[in-house]
Amino acid sequence: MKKILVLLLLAVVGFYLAGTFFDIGFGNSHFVKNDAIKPVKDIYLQQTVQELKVSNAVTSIVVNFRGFDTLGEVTVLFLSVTALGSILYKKRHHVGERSVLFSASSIVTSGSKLLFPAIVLLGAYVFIHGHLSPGGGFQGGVIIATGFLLMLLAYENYSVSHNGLSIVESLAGITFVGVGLLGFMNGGTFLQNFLPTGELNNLFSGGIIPIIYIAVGFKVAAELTGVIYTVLNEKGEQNG
Amino acid sequence: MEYILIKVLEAMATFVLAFIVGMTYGGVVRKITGRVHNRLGPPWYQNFIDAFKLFSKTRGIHHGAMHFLGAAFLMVTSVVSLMIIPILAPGGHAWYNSWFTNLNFNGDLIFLIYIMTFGPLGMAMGAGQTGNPNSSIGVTRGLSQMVGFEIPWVMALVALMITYKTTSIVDFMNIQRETGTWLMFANPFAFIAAVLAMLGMFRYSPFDIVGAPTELASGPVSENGGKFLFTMMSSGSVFTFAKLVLYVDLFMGGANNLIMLVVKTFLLYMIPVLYGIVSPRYRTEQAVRWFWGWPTFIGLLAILYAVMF
Amino acid sequence: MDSAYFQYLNYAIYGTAVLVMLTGLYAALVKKSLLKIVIGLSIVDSGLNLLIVTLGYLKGGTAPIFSSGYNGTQTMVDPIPQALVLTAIVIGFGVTAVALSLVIRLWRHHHTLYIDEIKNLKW
Amino acid sequence: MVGTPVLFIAIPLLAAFLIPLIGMVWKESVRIIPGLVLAYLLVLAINLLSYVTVNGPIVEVIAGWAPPIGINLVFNAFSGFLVTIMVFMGLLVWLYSYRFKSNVEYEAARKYFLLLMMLITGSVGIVLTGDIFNMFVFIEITSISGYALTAFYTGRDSAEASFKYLMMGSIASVMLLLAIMIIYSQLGTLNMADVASKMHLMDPKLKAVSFILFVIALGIEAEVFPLNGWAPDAYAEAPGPVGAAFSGIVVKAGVYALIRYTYTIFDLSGAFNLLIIIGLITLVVAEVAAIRQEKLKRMLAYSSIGQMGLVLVSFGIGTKEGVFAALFIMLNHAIIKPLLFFSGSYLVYHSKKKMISDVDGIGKLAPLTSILFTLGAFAIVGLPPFAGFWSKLSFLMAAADSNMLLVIGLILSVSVVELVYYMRVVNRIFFFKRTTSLLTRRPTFNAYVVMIILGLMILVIGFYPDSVSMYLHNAANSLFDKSQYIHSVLTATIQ
Amino acid sequence: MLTLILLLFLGGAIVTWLGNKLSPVVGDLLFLATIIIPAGMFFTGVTVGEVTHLHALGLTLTWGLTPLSYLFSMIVVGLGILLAIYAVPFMKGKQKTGAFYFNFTLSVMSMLGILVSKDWVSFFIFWEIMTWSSYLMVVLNGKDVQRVGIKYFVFSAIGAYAMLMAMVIMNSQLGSFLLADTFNNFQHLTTGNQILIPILLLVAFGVKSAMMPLHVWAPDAYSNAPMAYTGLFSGALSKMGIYGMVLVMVTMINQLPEGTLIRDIIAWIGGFTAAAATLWAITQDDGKKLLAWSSVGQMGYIIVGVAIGTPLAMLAAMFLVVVHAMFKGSLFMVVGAIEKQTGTTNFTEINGLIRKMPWTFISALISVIALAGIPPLAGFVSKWMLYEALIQNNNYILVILLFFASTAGFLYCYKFLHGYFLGQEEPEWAHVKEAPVAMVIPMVLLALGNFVLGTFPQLIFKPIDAAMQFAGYDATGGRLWGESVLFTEWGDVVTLQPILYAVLAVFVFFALFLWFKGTKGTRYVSTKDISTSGELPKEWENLTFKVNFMQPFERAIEPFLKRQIDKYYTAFGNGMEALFEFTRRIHTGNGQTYAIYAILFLALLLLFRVNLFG
Repeated sequence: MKKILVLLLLAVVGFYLAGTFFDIGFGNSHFVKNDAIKPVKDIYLQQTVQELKVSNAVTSIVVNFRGFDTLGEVTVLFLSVTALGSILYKKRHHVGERSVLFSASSIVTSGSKLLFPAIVLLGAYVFIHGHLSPGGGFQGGVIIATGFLLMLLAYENYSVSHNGLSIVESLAGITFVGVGLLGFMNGGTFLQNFLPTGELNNLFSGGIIPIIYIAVGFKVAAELTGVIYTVLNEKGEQNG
Repeated sequence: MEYILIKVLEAMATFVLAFIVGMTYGGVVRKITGRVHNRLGPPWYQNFIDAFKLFSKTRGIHHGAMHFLGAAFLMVTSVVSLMIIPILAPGGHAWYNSWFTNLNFNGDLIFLIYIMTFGPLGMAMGAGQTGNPNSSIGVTRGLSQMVGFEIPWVMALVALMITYKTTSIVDFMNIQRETGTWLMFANPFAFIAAVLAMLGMFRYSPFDIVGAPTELASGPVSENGGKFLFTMMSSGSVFTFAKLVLYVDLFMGGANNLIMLVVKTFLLYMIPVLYGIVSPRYRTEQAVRWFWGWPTFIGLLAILYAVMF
Repeated sequence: MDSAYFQYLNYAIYGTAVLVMLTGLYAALVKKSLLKIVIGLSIVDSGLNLLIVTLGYLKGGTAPIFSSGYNGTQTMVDPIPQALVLTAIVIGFGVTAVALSLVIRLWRHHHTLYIDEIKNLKW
Repeated sequence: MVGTPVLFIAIPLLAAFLIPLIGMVWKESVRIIPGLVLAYLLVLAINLLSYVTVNGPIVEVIAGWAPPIGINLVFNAFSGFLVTIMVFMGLLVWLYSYRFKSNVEYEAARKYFLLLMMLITGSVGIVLTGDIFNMFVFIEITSISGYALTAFYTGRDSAEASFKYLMMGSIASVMLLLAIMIIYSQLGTLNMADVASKMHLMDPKLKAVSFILFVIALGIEAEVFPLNGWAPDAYAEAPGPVGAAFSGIVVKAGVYALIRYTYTIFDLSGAFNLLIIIGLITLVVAEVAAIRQEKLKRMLAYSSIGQMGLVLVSFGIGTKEGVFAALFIMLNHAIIKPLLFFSGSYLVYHSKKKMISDVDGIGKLAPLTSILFTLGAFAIVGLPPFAGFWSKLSFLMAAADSNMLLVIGLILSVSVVELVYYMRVVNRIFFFKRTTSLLTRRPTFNAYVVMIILGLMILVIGFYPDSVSMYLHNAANSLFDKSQYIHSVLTATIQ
Repeated sequence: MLTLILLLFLGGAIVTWLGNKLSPVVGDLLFLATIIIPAGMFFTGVTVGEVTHLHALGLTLTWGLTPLSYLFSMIVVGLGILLAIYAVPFMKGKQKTGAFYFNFTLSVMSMLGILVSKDWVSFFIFWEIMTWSSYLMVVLNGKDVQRVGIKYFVFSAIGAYAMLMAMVIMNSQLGSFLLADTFNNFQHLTTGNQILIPILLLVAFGVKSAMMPLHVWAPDAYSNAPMAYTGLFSGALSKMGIYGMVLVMVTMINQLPEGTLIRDIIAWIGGFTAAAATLWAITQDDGKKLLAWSSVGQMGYIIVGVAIGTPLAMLAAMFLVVVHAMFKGSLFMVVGAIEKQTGTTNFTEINGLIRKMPWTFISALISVIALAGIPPLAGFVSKWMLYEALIQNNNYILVILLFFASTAGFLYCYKFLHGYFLGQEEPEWAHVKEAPVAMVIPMVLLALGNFVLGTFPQLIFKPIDAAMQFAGYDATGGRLWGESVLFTEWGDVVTLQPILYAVLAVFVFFALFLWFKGTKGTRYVSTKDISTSGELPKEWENLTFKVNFMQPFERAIEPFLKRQIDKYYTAFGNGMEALFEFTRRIHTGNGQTYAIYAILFLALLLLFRVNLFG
């Protein structure tokens, strides 16, 4: 009964949603044809090259044009880590005592030992080159976190310093906001670029964008690791 | 001052008249009742004898202030009603006519209805203080019954008021004299309703459960003896007379002289008396419902009649 | 690449995305296990992300990167949806993490993941 | 001007990131810093509000890109008014929860105050932002803090409540994103003012669909029936001050968003009728449910939902008077409902189940708390001479001016229901025999201070409504003047 | 000046409340000062016609006295002072004295406020303050709070909200909240509103004046409030409803073409209120309840008078308003004194207090006689005028109904006196003493007032006449009343003074006669020393007749007693609660269901998109 109802409702919703998007159309410029409308993306694409000297338009949008969103986004991540900690918080919480205990085979353990630096390096590369190539702070951070995940899976005794994570996280966050505030002091608006933008396709280009993205990378890596670690340390009552 | 003295004397004369006539009526009724019941019955002056005996008693008991006041209240009601009700028709020119005007122009029918309830209430309170449960029972019965008969009674009066656009008793009498028609013929329904109400008002059978002579020791009056009973008895007689005069005034054109007054009131008085002699007794609620039945309906007819014609 | 082809793609791609969303919603609305509900919700997110990214596509567009290989004439796909989807993904991740932690809490408290039994608060 | 609107976001974020660091050194800081931040924000808000009143709206450009390119924050009389309320309430909530029993541990306190601060920051961000996607981000910040705070007490069924909240919240975010993308796909911009100025170009069908999606998404935040199933649970299971923050701050943000879309961004005529309809349904269902509640906080929660319904109806009237009344109701609600939550949670403190019957006869043991609760109850049902009366009066006047007699009648009948359940509680507090032997807990000094401040505000507004009416009028005008909003945003430059 | 007086009351209320926390004595003194000082200022410093303006929220609040409100405010202030004096010993040693003083003062303030309000907003504000302060009094003793209190508040709220609705409609249509404007421009309203607004206002005022079928709160509320307050409650507070009703009747209804019909309907409702409430009063065994129902009944008379609205009827109603405040105030004080001295108010428990509490009895006796409407006391004057007015206005059946109610009223009058003061003097109550002087004086004063007004009604007719002239009536002095004389336009006359003298003379004569006649031989015996049916009662015999006191009459009206409006309201309330219970189960507690609701709502909106947004 409930299923049928839900299916029916979903059918209605799907019909209208799909209809809407069919109307919008795929692959064509679907913006309303009118002189008044100059899509913002054109400005973005133009300014990315001219003003910011950043080759990856997505990065310039994420970090500069819509940098404020990204700040919020980082905050969301930060919050979800905090939330995780708060939700799973117990008074007598034994830090470092893993709830899921298993032993991986030696192939895995030694393999992951080998892989771990490479993964971290790749991650670092991705977020350092965020403004030049696809990828960026988030992606790089996630890659690094997978490295930690691997280590955590491979070694049952592997532990990450909570305080260390916390410090990295905080410092990265402070960097982001601090850079924003510096921009506020120098240029008058929050997150405004106040560094020389350099040349297109150079590593040192884009003003504050790489700095922020690196901070984001650290932050994401720390936070994701923190999430994984917290969940792994969760002591559930298995036989409850 | 002289004027007030004369007024007081006149009032006293009225009172004496009412006292004598009322007492006599009481005696006569006792006699008639006896005869109808196939007994000898007391002589017609028995009431005077009783009153004299009670009045002469020098010993008695009382139960407190309200006991005194109850009797006084009753007397006040009787006397004041008597003063408000015109004893003789204003058209009659007998030399003593002016004796009986008293406070005729100071109150009207509505006033009368209310002042007439003053006494029973006072007596009820006097009876209440005696502490005799039977007194209180009688009182509640009496008051309940009063609520019963008041409705047809008031309906009859209202019917008259709306026809003649007055509430003054004197005006009613004048109207009857001028038109020459008694109101009992002008609005027969009103008269019937009023007479039916009168049955309850005089508390003869079938509406005599208030006094309930056999089961209870005379209801509200029990615990009263000597001067109290004398006061009650005399004020009751006066009150009876006053009520009869009121009926006569309203429905039978009043009386031009004392003879006519006695005749008319006596005839009227016979209605409840004779009806009562041959009737069994109603319980209180039966009595009340009876009054809210046919008499009320007739009262409604009276009002309808008054409105239509 | 003619327009009929794109018309076809239009239905296929949007249809797929919407279908993924609806599948996720179905799971979230009907499945009784809390975990499946959470999974359903993240499927909805995925479908949505798919939808957003496809919205930004332009016929023959390239990635919006002015790398050294870019000649300055090619159309680029719309970068904004990509930027937005990045944000959406991250947020989705955060929400999913919180949801899973709540599932753990619920398991601790109720010892069940059956949603119909977790009804202490009602009316 | 002592600052700019962006500080409302930047300072709390900076503080949020700093707290873990400083907390390692100085444990007490995790409690104090949020309070200092909120206090600073309050000063800032008041300063800016008085500046705005004189000089017109402030449009803050971010990252040096003027609208519609970059994101912007708008601090005008309307949003500024709401921000001031929110920050003020936030400060009071902080003060109230300072030294709250479950926060004595460092770890818990850190998380609690951090999340609380972010809850407020997110709400403030929703109100300030001039960008529809940015608003989405702030809504998510608020929501995630909300989920966590709802589930803060491990001893209760709070996880259940939080999970419901999260489910609804996820659906809301999906709908919101869909709606944003539909708009973006048509107009190529995300800036509110820009969207608003181009809205007439949009295909009406798409416009309607996106508006519907917005209504669903924001309706979940604004607790509109039938999307509010999560709300009573969350209110009841969250810690007392968080419940107060929800009703005093978060919901306001949700309603603000809904209103901003209806009034400024979309130009749909049917939207106002929709607001009235859903507002009325929300009001009726919530009040009706409230009267049958057995738990005090759930009752308060339903009452809060009902008030939001009233606010929506008032906005739906669509006249300036209606907006004025709606804002007034929001203001009063933001003052009164926290008071009720604060005092109410102490009234049932001793009890495990927090039933209404647990307050029986508590008036003797905790006279001041009880009297403050009563004051709140009287005020919220709109008894003069307390604050709630004036808002109710202005609402009714607005409705009558628009000839909505049936609406007035319905709302007044529902008010009777509202009155009944509040009076039942008041009766229990003062005139019932105490049935349980459990002792109640004396509120902390801070809590007393907070409650007394709120109580005084109720009295002040009640006796002298003009003390706030100017701000309300400005706010109403500012919301109503759509073209001015668009103009001021689109011509904004970097200061 | 008005503002100052009201502020003094308000501030005094708070100070009293706080002072009472310090020490009861301080609280008592502050309370008396709070009532008496502003009241004195009111009597000395306020003149009719003085106007004050206040501003709030863009609205102008206008305060000032009119002759009409001056009449009512005299009741409020006068009764307030007397009851305040009475209340201090009454509340001594009781719980929640502070709350009592606070609410008492606020009630007085709010009533004055209502009377000085010249615009609907302040009218409503004070109206609501009055409601909740009286509500807190009703529930003060914590007895049956949930039923009685909520019932009172719900009905009050219905009334208040009806008023609120009416006033906002008037404001939107006429652009003014001023009473005068709304009345004068009433014609400019649409036809629908012209009917709707008076009905709403009548509902509002009908609730407060306990008009059927909105009266069900009244008996419980009156009897549940502390007796020191109930006098004010019944005597002054319910008169606020009458005040409003007068305003509506003389302004709005008069301008309506259907006015006569509405008047007749209201008058009939009033008549039924009087009759039914009287019957219910008869069946009560608790003095408080009895008086409460009696109050409802008396309000019925007043409503009839106001609704009929001829000069005579209005005069009668206004006179009854004043007089009712006096005798009912006194009677409630009597019950309060009895409650204070014996601890109960139930007729079946108390007997024969007449010799223990003589002064209380005297005030009760006089007030009851006034209540019954028996000449020469004040109640009669109003009854007489009312009947005359009804008959002259061709309301024949209605007058019968009122006559019936009034006659039946004797039953409860007697029951009241008998219940407390008469009957057997049981040893159980031998210890009872007369109430403290501060309690006796106010009630005796009020009772004597009835006596005076019964013969010299012109004392009150003068202000009433001024009030009525303000309300648009011609001067009635000399036409309908003179020095101790009542007239009607038919020429019917009652001259009160000679009658009073006659009554007094006869009364004194016979009282003395009974006293002196055989004084030596007459001795006092206790009530145990009686003979029933000629036998001396045994020691164990129960001589107390209290239970089922009015049984014969109750049997007679049994079919009526079966139909209680209260029952229908209760059934309605239960039905509503069941519906509410059903509705709240929409929130099933299952998060998934809520999500389905969301999708359902989405689907619905999408389906009806075209209807909603075109």
